[in-house]
Amino acid sequence: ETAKLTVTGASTLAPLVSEIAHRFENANPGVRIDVQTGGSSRGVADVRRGIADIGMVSRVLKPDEDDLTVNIVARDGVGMIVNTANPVDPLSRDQVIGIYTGRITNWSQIGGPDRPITVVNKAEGRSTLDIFLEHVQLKPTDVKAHIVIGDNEQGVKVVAGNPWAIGYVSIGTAEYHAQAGTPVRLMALGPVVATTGNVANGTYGAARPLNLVTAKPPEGVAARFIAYSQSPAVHDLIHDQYFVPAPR
Amino acid sequence: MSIDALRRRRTARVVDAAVWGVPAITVAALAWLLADVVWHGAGQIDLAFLTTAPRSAGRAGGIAPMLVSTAIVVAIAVAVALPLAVGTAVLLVEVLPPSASAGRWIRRSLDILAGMPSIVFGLFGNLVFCTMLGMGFSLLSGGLTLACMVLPILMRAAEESLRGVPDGCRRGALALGMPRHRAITAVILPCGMPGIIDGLTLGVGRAMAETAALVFTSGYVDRMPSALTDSGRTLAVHVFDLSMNVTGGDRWAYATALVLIGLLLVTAGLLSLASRFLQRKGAHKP
Amino acid sequence: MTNLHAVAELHRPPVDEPGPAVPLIRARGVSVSYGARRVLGDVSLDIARGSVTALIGPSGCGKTSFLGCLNRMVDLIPRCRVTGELRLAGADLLDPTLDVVALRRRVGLIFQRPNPFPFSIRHNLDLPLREAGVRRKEPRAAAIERCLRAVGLWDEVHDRLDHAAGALSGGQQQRLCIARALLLDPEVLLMDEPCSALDPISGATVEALIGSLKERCTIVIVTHNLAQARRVADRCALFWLRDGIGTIVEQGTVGQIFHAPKSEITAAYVRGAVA
Amino acid sequence: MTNLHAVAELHRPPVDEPGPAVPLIRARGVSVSYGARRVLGDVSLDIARGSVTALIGPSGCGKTSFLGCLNRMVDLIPRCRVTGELRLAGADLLDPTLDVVALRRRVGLIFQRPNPFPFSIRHNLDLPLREAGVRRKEPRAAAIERCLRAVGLWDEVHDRLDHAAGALSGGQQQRLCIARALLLDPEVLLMDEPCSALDPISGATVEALIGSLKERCTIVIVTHNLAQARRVADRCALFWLRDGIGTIVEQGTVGQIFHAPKSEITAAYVRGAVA
Amino acid sequence: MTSISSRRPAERLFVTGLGLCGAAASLTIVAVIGVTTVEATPALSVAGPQAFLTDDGWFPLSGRFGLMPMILGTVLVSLGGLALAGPMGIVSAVFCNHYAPAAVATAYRLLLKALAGIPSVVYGLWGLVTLVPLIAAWAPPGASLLAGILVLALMILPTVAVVADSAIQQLPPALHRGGAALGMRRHTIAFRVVVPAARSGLATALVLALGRALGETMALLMVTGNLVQYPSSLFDPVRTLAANIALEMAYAQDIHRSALFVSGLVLALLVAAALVVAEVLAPDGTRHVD
Ligand SMILES: Nc1ncnc2c1ncn2[C@@H]1O[C@H](COP(=O)(O)OP(=O)(O)OP(=O)(O)O)[C@@H](O)[C@H]1O
Ligand SMILES: Nc1ncnc2c1ncn2[C@@H]1O[C@H](COP(=O)(O)OP(=O)(O)OP(=O)(O)O)[C@@H](O)[C@H]1O
Ligand SMILES: [Mg+2]
Ligand SMILES: [Mg+2]
Repeated sequence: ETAKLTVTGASTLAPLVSEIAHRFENANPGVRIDVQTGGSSRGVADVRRGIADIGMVSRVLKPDEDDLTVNIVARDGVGMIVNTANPVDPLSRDQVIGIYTGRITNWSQIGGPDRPITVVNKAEGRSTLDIFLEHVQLKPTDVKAHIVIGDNEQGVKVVAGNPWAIGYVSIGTAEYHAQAGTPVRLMALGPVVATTGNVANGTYGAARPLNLVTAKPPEGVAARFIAYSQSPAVHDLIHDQYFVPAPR
Repeated sequence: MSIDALRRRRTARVVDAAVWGVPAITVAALAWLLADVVWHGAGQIDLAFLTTAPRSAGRAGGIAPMLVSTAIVVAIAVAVALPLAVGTAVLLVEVLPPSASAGRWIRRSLDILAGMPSIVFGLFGNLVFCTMLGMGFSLLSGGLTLACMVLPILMRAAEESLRGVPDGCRRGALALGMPRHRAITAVILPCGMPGIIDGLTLGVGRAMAETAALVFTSGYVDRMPSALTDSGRTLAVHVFDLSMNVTGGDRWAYATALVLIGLLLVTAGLLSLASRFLQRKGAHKP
Repeated sequence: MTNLHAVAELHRPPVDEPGPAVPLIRARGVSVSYGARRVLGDVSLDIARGSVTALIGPSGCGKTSFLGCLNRMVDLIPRCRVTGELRLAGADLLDPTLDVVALRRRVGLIFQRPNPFPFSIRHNLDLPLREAGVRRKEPRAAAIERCLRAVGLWDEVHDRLDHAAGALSGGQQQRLCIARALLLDPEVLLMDEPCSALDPISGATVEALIGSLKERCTIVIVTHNLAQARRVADRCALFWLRDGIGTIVEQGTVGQIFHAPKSEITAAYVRGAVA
Repeated sequence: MTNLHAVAELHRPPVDEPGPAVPLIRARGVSVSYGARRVLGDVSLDIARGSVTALIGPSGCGKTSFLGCLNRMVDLIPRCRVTGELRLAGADLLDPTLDVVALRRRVGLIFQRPNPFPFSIRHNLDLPLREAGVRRKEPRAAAIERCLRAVGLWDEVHDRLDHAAGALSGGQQQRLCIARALLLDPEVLLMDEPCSALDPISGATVEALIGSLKERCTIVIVTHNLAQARRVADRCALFWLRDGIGTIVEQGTVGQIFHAPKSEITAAYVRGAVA
Repeated sequence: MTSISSRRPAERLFVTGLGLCGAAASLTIVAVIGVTTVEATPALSVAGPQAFLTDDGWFPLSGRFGLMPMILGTVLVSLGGLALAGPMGIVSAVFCNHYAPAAVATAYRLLLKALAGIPSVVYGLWGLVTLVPLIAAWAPPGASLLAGILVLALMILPTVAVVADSAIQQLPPALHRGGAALGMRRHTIAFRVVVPAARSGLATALVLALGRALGETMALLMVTGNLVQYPSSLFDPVRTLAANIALEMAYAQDIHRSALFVSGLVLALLVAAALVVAEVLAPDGTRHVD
């Protein structure tokens, strides 16, 4: 059997899906899976236009996207991070709201040293931003940020380089960096401790799904590939990317 | 010694210091940047790194497919853009009269092209080459998109270089009854070759460093390409992916960047050798 | 070897083949302007086939500009405009549709400032030959040696033909450019102060060369050396600035100009200079 | 105005101030090589203060190279090596630590090929003046007019001082370069065929200029025009190629060289050329 | 005047070929702008072109499309970068040609060329990890106009230096010799003779560098802070138009996506405006006389 699948979409998902694809290709000689990136919106658009067989979408699908078939592959929690030099811990939800709306501008206002807070926010449209805003119940226009970033890695580096910055990134990424010695510390967004474990068992709410979407219910190789992606056979790959396998 | 002379001597000192200072600052900044890259990246590099395919999203294995894809994409870009650029430069300098508005418009249009962000080229290339012309995500689409991107650099460098060819050469060739095209190909272009090669070096550098334009065109697939119609990930895209999307990929990103910089140095060195060889073959200055 | 097909092309509007009485070059009321500045006005001159004509006159009076019209080098100077009537063997030289390449093969020009290409000596000479279609190496080498000998440069450079032409001395460069122009055996040779950078020995070589070329080549030479003009030329034309515009004040045989000048200016010029 | 501080700097290793009997320039066994090629060998020559010395000789025998040693222009040619002893007013001209800028202000050079800067005529002349520290505008304008008049160019260009120097005719460019070299009032002026692109009238102007400069300036002139050498020079040196290497075969007063040459080469050269 | 057409077939073919090259080259921009315009049309027609200039704030999902702060940010970062890199690049070129010993010049040239080909993400990482914290320690948040200018200057310096260097190398040596023979000091020759004589080449270098600066994306995205606001000091974050596109394109849909293409279009207009200014300030240089 020879077949070629094109998968496009979110760059967050691309490394994972690419690795899954390699493994799938090895198990199914003759099948070739090309993984391309370009963003979640591209995944949606390409699947709709039939350019791609499968789209990668790293967010909840919007109401107007219910024409697509969604298959969740993994989940990615969002947690607050601060520099390890920052003694303030924990932060209440109100304090986070205060910081992000510009009510609290100095760490001394919440028991830290007298240093101005550098607020790191994500760019308009990013799904982590949506999750964060939803969690703290803010509108995008309410946020008064100092730095706007794109990817998680950028967030980690900003906070690592600025002891008085605060931001929010993927929990898996933050956990990795905390272990690897990067001076960042995870803080919960809400009452549950921010760990990948809590994301996995569903107790940590602030998480986004990482989806594979198709225009029609998948069939043939595409269906097999999606099923494979959701199977325990790829859980090690999901862990490798510091995501959490989706509960089935 | 008069006050005036003293003052003039001081000016000379200040200027000399500035002239040595600028390269010193540049070298220092680059050394700083390079040290960073070497510090983080050198440990990962060995022969296997250069000759095997990546594993674990690039955090193990090597970069062999990326090396090949980069070479192919850059080669396509140069093969397409260089003749176009030199042809256009010749048109502007040797054929169109200096006052011609066509020439001005061509130059302006390329200058604007030079200022478009690479992501726009990426989206453009994706639409035109991948979709409309049906090439899909492929090295070919990537190369063609890059060709559009480096065209302005190559053209401007070539144009400038041709303008610098002394009129004596031009007149000498024409006075010998050389038809214009022969005067251009046999005399004027060889005279302007060093500048064209400098532009080429810049263009190749720009092409090798490009990320955004290629993500949307030559793509992300990290397999060894077997045809021009295959999608392939270039080194710069790999660096970008490792540093931005792959948690824990930093060291490999730096290692890949280091290889890329090494490759650039080799390319620049080879091109300047080629330039010198051409100059020696002909050459000197009038 | 006259470049036959070039002549054929040049003759597009067929005209009566000039007999010996008809001058090869015929200028009537030629004027040259650079932009709004007119530098040459109303020049009329006849040049017979096989003759040597010397153009003399003070600096800046338009001699070089006039030569530039004869092989249309003026085309290369932006904003340069030429008016009047100028014919070569009956063909209109100012015709905008003229095949200037064919014209320039027939009418060679040696520039006032030597302008070797920034290549090796050999390549400087090889180029025009290859251009003229000499494909094989030996005839090219032979032609190169012949022309270098003709200008007295062979002995000086034969052992470094592959060195850069720009490293030659001023006079050597000048002679190299003369040799280069000779390679193509032009029908008319325009020489703009060819001996200005040359010592008397090399100068004499070039003068001898001019003498030997006379049979097959019509020569127009600009020179500031009046003695040289007397030695090599048959006819002579004196350019002079009148109200800032160059023109010919007197022309005639060398004898006339130097011994029986009609105009006072000429008399003064040749006297002052010869003395 | 002699550039006093320049002299002071040049004299770093203090030497006895040359009296009138000591030559201003003293060359002993000077040789010049370009790479492995030796082009000038064993040249010895004395040049007295206030004299005009003509260097004559065939093309390519090293005259320009010798001039290049006198103001260290040879420094700018890669792979050029000079050996021997060369002194200016006692100071060692081949000393690698010599202040060449001060030297070149004292020793001006006019090139064989006119090389105006690609700027306006005025700017060409303004630059060296400003560099020499003339800050105010009026003295600069005055100096420019004086020097342009001295080379007979003022009338031709005074109404277009702001036009490009490159658009001047060959002779005009040459005279512009002479004017430019005069601006700084050099102590020694090296002229490499200054009249080669000039018509007799302009040539005469330059010769007159040389005469008038004599009082305050020592002049070394390379010329192919032997008549000119006789007219302007006090002493004369004949360069000649021996086994491919240039050297001086004879030197002496103009009278000696032209009327009582000792060497046969000289006799032949001045005879052949004068004839 | 130069006759463009010729009667010789070979030459005519050659000129036709050149014409095709020129046409293809200028078609590229038409195509790029065309695609951008088509993609930008929905946003332009929904919001109206003036909305992009007058709206306050950039919240495309809430229908606010103000690009003005980003236009200003782009201009400030680019001009700042050019103001640093322009003179430094020209001085570098002078250094290679008139000051450095040959070996040093060769090494330095090679270095510059390598610098020109380092991916922007590497510059960005370097700026983010080393430069921004330095600035942050002094004037938080660190990611700022200043960081953008410094990183950009380093990135475009090679473009200026390499193009300027080849322009200066091409000048006839007679120029340098002429200056030297007049007893000019090295720096006078370099800066009063050589640099002015090479002005047309230097202008090209600056134009190319400006283009690179205006279009630079990834490096700036990482160091400028990307805040949509009018900066009040060098230490304030700004967002550039190019960064805006890269930052939001991945998740943008419909009008948002289309509005990002308007950013691209505005950038093209900005380049055009810069060119007009450049042409007014520095008219075309002429050919060198030899
Ligand atoms: N390209 C040009 N643009 C404007 N003016 C020019 C140009 N070339 C020459 N001229 C002017 O035209 C006049 C005639 O110049 P031309 O070179 O013909 O003189 P010439 O007789 O050859 O002088 P010379 O003996 O000094 O070479 C001069 O005044 C010169 O300044
Ligand atoms: N830069 C150089 N590199 C190598 N050889 C050179 C260089 N300059 C001059 N030469 C050679 O050195 C010799 C002497 O040259 P030079 O220019 O001194 O002669 P010259 O006496 O001035 O001749 P002319 O009267 O023709 O100007 C010539 O054979 C020339 O080819
Ligand atoms: Mg002339
Ligand atoms: Mg000489």
